[in-house]
Amino acid sequence: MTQKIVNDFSIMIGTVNGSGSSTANTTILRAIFKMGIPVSGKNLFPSNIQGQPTWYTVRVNKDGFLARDDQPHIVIAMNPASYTRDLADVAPGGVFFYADDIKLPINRNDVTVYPMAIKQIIREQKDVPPHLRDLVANMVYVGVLAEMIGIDLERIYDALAFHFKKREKPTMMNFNAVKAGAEWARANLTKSDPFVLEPMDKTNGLIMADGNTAAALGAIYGGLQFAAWYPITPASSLAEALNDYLPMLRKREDGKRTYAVVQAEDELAALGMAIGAGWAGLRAMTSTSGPGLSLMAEFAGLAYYAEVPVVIWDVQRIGPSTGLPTRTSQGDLTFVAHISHGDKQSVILLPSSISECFEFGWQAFDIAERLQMPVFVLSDLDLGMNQWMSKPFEYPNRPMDRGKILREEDLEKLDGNWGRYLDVDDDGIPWRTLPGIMHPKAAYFTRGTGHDEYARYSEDPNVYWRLMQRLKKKYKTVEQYVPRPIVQQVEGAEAGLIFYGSTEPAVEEARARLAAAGLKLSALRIRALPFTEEVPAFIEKHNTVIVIEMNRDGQMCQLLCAAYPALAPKLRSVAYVDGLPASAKWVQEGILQHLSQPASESVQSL
Amino acid sequence: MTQKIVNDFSIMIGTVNGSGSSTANTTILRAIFKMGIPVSGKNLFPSNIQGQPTWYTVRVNKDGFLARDDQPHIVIAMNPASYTRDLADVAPGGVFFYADDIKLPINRNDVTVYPMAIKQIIREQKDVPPHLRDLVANMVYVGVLAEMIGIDLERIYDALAFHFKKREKPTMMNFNAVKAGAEWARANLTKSDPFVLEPMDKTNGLIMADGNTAAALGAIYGGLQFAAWYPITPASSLAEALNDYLPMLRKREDGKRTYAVVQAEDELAALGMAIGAGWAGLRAMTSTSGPGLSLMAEFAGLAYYAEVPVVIWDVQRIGPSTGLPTRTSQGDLTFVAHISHGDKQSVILLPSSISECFEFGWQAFDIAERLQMPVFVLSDLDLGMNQWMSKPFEYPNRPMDRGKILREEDLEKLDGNWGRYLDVDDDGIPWRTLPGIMHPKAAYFTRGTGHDEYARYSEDPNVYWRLMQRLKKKYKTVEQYVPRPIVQQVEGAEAGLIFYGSTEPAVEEARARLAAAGLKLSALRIRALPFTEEVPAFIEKHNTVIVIEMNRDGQMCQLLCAAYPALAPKLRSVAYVDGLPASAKWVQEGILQHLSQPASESVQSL
Amino acid sequence: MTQTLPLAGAPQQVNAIGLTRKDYLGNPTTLCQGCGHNSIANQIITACYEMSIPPEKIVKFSGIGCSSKSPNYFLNRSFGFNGLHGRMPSVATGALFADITLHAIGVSGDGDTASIGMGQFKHVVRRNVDMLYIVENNGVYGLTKGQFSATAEVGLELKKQGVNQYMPVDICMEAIAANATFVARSFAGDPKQVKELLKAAIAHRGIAVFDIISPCVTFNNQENAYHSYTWGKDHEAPLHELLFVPARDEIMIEDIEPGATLEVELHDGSVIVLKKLERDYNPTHRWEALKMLEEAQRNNWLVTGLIYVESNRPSFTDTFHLVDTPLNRLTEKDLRPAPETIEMVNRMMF
Amino acid sequence: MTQTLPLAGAPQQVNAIGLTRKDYLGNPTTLCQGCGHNSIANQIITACYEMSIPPEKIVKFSGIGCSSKSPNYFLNRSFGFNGLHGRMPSVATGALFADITLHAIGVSGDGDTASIGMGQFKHVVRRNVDMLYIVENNGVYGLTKGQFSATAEVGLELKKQGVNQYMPVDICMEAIAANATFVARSFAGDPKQVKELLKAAIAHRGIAVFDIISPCVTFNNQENAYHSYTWGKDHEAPLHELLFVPARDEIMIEDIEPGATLEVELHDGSVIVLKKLERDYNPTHRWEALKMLEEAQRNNWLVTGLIYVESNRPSFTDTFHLVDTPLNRLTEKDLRPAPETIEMVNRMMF
Ligand SMILES: Cc1ncc(C[n+]2csc(CCOP(=O)(O)OP(=O)(O)O)c2C)c(N)n1
Ligand SMILES: Cc1ncc(C[n+]2csc(CCOP(=O)(O)OP(=O)(O)O)c2C)c(N)n1
Ligand code: SF4
Ligand code: SF4
Ligand SMILES: [Mg+2]
Ligand SMILES: [Mg+2]
Repeated sequence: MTQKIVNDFSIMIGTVNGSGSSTANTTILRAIFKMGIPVSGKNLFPSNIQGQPTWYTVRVNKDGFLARDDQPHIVIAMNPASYTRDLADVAPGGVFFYADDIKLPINRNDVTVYPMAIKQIIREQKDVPPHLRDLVANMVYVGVLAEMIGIDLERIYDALAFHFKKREKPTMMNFNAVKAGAEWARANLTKSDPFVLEPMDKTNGLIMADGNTAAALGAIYGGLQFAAWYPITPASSLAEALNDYLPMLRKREDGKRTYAVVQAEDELAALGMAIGAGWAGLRAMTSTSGPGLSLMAEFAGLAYYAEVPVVIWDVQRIGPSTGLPTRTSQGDLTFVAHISHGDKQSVILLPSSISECFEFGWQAFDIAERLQMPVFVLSDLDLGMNQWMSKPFEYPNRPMDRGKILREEDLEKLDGNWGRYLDVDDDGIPWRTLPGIMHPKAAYFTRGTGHDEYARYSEDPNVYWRLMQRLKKKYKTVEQYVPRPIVQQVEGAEAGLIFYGSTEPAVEEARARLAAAGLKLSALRIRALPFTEEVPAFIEKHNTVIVIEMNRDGQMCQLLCAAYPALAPKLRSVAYVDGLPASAKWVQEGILQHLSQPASESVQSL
Repeated sequence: MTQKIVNDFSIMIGTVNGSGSSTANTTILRAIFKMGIPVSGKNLFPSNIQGQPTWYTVRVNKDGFLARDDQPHIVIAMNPASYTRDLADVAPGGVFFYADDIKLPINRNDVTVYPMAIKQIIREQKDVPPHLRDLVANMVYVGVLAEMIGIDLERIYDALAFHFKKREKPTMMNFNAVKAGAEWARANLTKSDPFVLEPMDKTNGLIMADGNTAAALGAIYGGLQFAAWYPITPASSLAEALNDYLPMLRKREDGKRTYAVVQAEDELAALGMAIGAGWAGLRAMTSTSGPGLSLMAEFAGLAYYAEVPVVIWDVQRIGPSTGLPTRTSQGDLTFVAHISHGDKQSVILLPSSISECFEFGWQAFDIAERLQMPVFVLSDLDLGMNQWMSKPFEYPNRPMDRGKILREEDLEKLDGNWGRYLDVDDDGIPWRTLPGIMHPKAAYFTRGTGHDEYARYSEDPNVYWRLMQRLKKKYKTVEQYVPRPIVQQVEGAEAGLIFYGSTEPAVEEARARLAAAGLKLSALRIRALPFTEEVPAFIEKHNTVIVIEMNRDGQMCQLLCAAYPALAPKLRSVAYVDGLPASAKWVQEGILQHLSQPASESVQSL
Repeated sequence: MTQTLPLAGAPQQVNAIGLTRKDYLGNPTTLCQGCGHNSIANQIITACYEMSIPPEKIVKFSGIGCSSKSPNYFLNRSFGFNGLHGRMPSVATGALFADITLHAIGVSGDGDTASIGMGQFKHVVRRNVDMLYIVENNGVYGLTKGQFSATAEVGLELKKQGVNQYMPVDICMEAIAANATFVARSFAGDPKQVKELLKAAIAHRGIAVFDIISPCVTFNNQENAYHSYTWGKDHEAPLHELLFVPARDEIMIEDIEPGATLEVELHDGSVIVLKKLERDYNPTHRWEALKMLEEAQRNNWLVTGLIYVESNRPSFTDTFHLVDTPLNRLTEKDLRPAPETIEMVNRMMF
Repeated sequence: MTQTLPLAGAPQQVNAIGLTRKDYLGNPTTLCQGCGHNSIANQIITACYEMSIPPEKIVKFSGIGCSSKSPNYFLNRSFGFNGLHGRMPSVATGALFADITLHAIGVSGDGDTASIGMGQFKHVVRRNVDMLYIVENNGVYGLTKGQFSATAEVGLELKKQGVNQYMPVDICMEAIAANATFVARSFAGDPKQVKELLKAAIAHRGIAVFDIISPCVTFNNQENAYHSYTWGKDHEAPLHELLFVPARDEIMIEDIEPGATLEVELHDGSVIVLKKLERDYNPTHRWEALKMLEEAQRNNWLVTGLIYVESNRPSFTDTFHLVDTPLNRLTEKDLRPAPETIEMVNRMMF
């Protein structure tokens, strides 16, 4: 046995989907988290309900690098259908656990192999009724693993109690299976691999959550009043989380509701409803993924042109078309930037962490209402559906910004003299009124056709151009309201990196690795479109700027080139996507490829 | 009276829409055309059926510069509602005709004024029944104008006979009204303005047509088999022209049809049907405008990913949203380039003339079937709905390219060994089979979800990346098939111009004017995306390249910056749009602005 | 509040809330002279005026088309949202959550509803959204110059379009199949009936689908066309004579001569009085309605009147149990959970 | 041509065109064990095998959902197009022009058809496109994990979703309202009836809407749920016993015991024999069908069988009078007008 490897390895568990393994896997994740060790978990599941291979990867890293690892050190094979692949996947020197009822060959001798008597153990569990055996069987591998690498059983209990909402019976039934697995392992297996966990204190004060829940909570703290949605993976759990948390967080004594969540008949209707609500003065949103977003194009254009505040969450999966519905990407960026026919410019927020999902959840409403525009928030499946460590959610640090609204008393003061699309404040943002305001001059007529400053129909060429120029000016004003990029300027950096969203852990890990190897790199994480002044300033400061993203076409790089033509020659694209969350390896390789290659050839993606 | 101005002026006619003036206006246009004088006509009509102001502008120019003129020299005012504006619009030194029943003041003394006794003259026309009087009244101003500027009455007769399909009665009734107008003018008005027409021979061998008809004819000569559409201005007349010409051009002895044109229930269905037909082996298309295009996003992504040939005509109107449905623009470019979520690349053809509408009409099918991709053709309202002089349509100069199809005998030879998405020819284009092919191995399963080379469902990361890379390779292959840009390289040019589509006359006129003033400019007209090698070569050859387009956001300029980051600093954007067809004036001003201004500030649009 | 209270002995030209008919006007129409849609706009003005609804309490929705333009031409003091082609229902559905005290009037066309808008139409009906949904039905696309819509009758011939071959969509049958709670049909050439039905439909709580045959004089007004004035005038077959009696006018009902009348009480206490004509027809029986419509279809009858009504099903917003204050008047205090809660939420996250 | 001719005295395992049932199989299913959709796939296999249709003569269409995946699991030798959510009808409509000798089988779900797909569904029906349109109806969205679909019954309670409040869409009534020419309903738990109706529907020329209650065992199989196995088994009320007799099997009809049967002849000479059960039901009367469905809705009856059929309306492609050669086999000569014509065209341009 080689030297111990402590708190720095990754685990992959191969099971059958619909078999209940996800409870087991998140239990492992949570228990490790509660041991104070930085950990991440990624669910790689098929677009199907039951019976297909599914994998879960767990990475523990004492230094907090938690991107997906390319190769697992420990593999647990529970599924005969993926057993052979799973075995092949183990990193040399790694560990292979397998359910011993799978009678398939072990054709590697560079890994440690542990059979697990899953079936036998579960059969011996008296408190598990036969119809639940297959489900609870997953807990047995949790127990075996726990014993072999040192997961604290008490922390497993905590995780189970949490999962089963403190209900004693299921908690104990599952915990007993874990214990049985652990006991069996203690009695039957001999540790001969180097991988061990040791408690730390690096997760103190942190929480563990998924981005969709965080987004929903953020929206609730943003005062969400109306949401319309249509089911689609990986966005559904965002709307479902609204249904979960709203009744609790917005409970009133009279039992009445201050919000509505509507499952629409499709995505066109979902955005249409949200626009109706936003127009009428509600904090309104919808959440969807690629195919739904494509269906929203026409309405998105209307919201832009008629200046209706609305928030659109796009939890990206991998396209084009239906694509891989259960895999992640950052592939919708250029589409959203140019969504709908005609000239238009999009406000896009790009969260890269659970806490940003929460923050942007409430900020998006402030921005949408302040600017009277649709605000797109681009999350992705990895961020949205996987559990991530996070700092706790922070209560909004400023009051809600409801934007420019004229009510009865304002109209009274103005003697009814106002124009819906008048740029009175010279910031491109006009004032609006809301249906239900009882003043004879409150009403105006909203339309997607040409209109003048008083919302009157117009085909006048000058009126058209004037309005479009004001919208452009308004987009300039947006810059004051969107989250600024996070810049890490490194003295004497060889190049700068630009990235965004869920690739952050992979990029930061790659950057750290390269720094360790002597390659200094600055970094700028974009958090919104329109770009703000920090972005060109950053590009100017470096000779080469590498834009890293999880798509094929280098979409952010394209947008940057178009926004800053004079700086475009400095930009290089590292773009790769295959449905799996980004790993430090491809980021690192992509960076190196550009730094060892003449500029002119490097405009291509990886 | 100043010196005669011969064959170089423009006319604007203000009428009420739905009043039948369009027959009168095209009659003027056609008659001038038949006099051998280069002429263009632009209809500026409201989005409404009856009763609103509408204008028609005619430009005659002996040198063949036929872009819209910014200010009319001759105005004919038939509409009391626009009379005042119309009078104000006359260029100084110009001419103002008005129907004398409009009792409104003439507040200018720098124009020649001619009243026209329209009502009186038409009442005296015995062959015009009372219910047709308002309609035929328009012919009276044709006659007055003809008399005053010298339009040949015989040519007017020709135009009317053509319009009324040689039917004697309506032709004569209208012609008599023209004659009456002319006679009245001869008797009552004294010419005191300089504008006259004199016959030339500059239109010999040319035809006069609109782009939508040309596109429909092109599609028919391209062997169109299936079209589905949904009514929308300004695209409807394209599909309606299919219905007009197909029965004649594809007549068969058995009276049966080799094509189908379907009015769908909406644009989603229209593209869906066309995709179904394209998939099953038909030359299939749809035609629409902005809002319809927005609705097609999801299906466009499917066609890209599942590799279905289909042609999509977008006759652009001005957005965003419903916008100005009867006004022109080039505003859909970036949207089409990035249409639908996920990574994808679009094939876009950009006709700039009537003959290119015809040519691209048939070529689009060859490209779509060869590449197995959706092909977008971006026309616009000006090109699509206005009558333009054009060289005659040319019969396709090469046989139809039906692309890579395996039929029974091929499959027999291959012993059924083939894969729908296999790149056997190393050009990124796979082979396909068609429903109805009677071979047990012919069938495959088409889907918008992830699939491998044999069209089997796959979520495998490598399979996904491989397919997406092949699609990228295929897009590279597209370059061999699309129309190349038209380059006019000028020795010692100060700068290069890049433009596309219907702005050509305006750009060429501006270029000629500037050349006359000593400013040499090269020009490159883009005819397709993907860009081909001529484009970067052209940019490289010039220090400054000005991209001229009819939208707000400089959309082509954005795409060029993204495609050629290293060349981006040379690019300047001249982008303007207000719904009217481009005029040489704004092009010229836009160019000058960039050439007299430091580069860094000029990335903004005009 | 700018509404004046009803004045005792107000002069005839004002309604119960002291407004004149002028207060209910819209912009001058830009539709064709004689277009059915104009006549409907006029009846909307009169109905709202006579019902004394403050115009600020009404909100207008429409899609795209000549018909959908018409909200411009009535009720200038009411908010309006002229949205996208076929998507009026979704915009209205969302907007109506903002203030459930508002009355919603939606105007759509047959193309807007039965072609591109079929899906949203069926779903807004199914949800029983509290709005008046008018289909100004002319069998063609007016605004795009006369193509067939999905309600065009089989055999209709139109210039440039040929002969229609496909079965027409019957708006009323579709509404009933989708479980509408109020379904009526009328004819723009019968303004009195249009007005009474408008009042009843506005008073109804829940979806009120009102299919009004509204001739397009420019593109589909041939004598023998189902949607023409001539054909309508000659063939309209009213199911009953109809009178809307507002809740507070109990007395009026007594004024009505007794005998062959049927009274349907709406949710707010107002009553629709139906006076029997030729046939016995009870608009509260769903399958009788289906049968009548099926028969009318087969025989090409233009049957008008109140086809179906059911006044006790909760409306869409009812099912949400919203607070009494209009949602769009709630403030941060009502909407943002208290600072203390964030701790609890974090604890819930594990 | 790869089809072998029918062999005289062929062994039992082959059908009239010499193919075995295996030739009609698809890939192994990836749906949940026990899913109703699997049982329907099996019946499609058997029906096509028994009808001796060459699999190459069938083309499969679907939208998105568990149901829409199922064309993967039958007829591997047939082309398939698994398109977009709710948009199967348009793709099928276009594709069917390519070769009108093909039989089209479309498979959709209740979400795919009645929610997002409502518009295309209504229009494909209205056009009478010649295809079998199966709705595998389970009242939920299976593939996205159990949200309500538009066919969920009022009061249905689902995990995480609460209680459904909105009126369910009745696929069969919608089909009839839209003038479908063939409408049937069955239950995946009644494979024999499913199979006979599949055959009749495939033989029917024009749209055949087939609503099959197909339980989602994972998300909506509670005992008292309308779309569950248990409820279906307990409550299925067949309208009649049903036998499909292909055109060439005239004799078979005579074999059927006379008496209470009704025979409906289809366009191709095949016959559906309906044996009366409790009630008299004639599926050729449109409003009887409406009435029956309305009654069934009100009483929550799962009535199965052939609900409506009309066999002489031209199908969509019929109305286009296409040439006999499949369009996708035409060549340049058929498609590109002759060179001489271009002159004429140019002359026509003025
Ligand atoms: C997405 C989209 N497609 C097409 C159009 C073009 N369009 C405008 S109005 C209209 C039809 C309107 O018909 P209908 O609803 O019957 O109204 P009408 O004009 O007859 O009153 C169409 C197709 C559009 N505006 N948007
Ligand atoms: C445009 C779009 N929206 C949403 C989805 C996500 N989605 C996939 S299947 C499905 C519902 C399927 O329900 P149903 O048609 O009833 O089929 P079932 O799975 O129940 O058989 C949804 C909403 C999608 N693929 N595309
Ligand atoms: S075109 Fe027809 S529908 Fe439109 S305004 Fe004119 S008459 Fe009315
Ligand atoms: S989730 Fe439901 S519908 Fe989907 S395969 Fe499983 S049982 Fe069938
Ligand atoms: Mg209409
Ligand atoms: Mg379902």
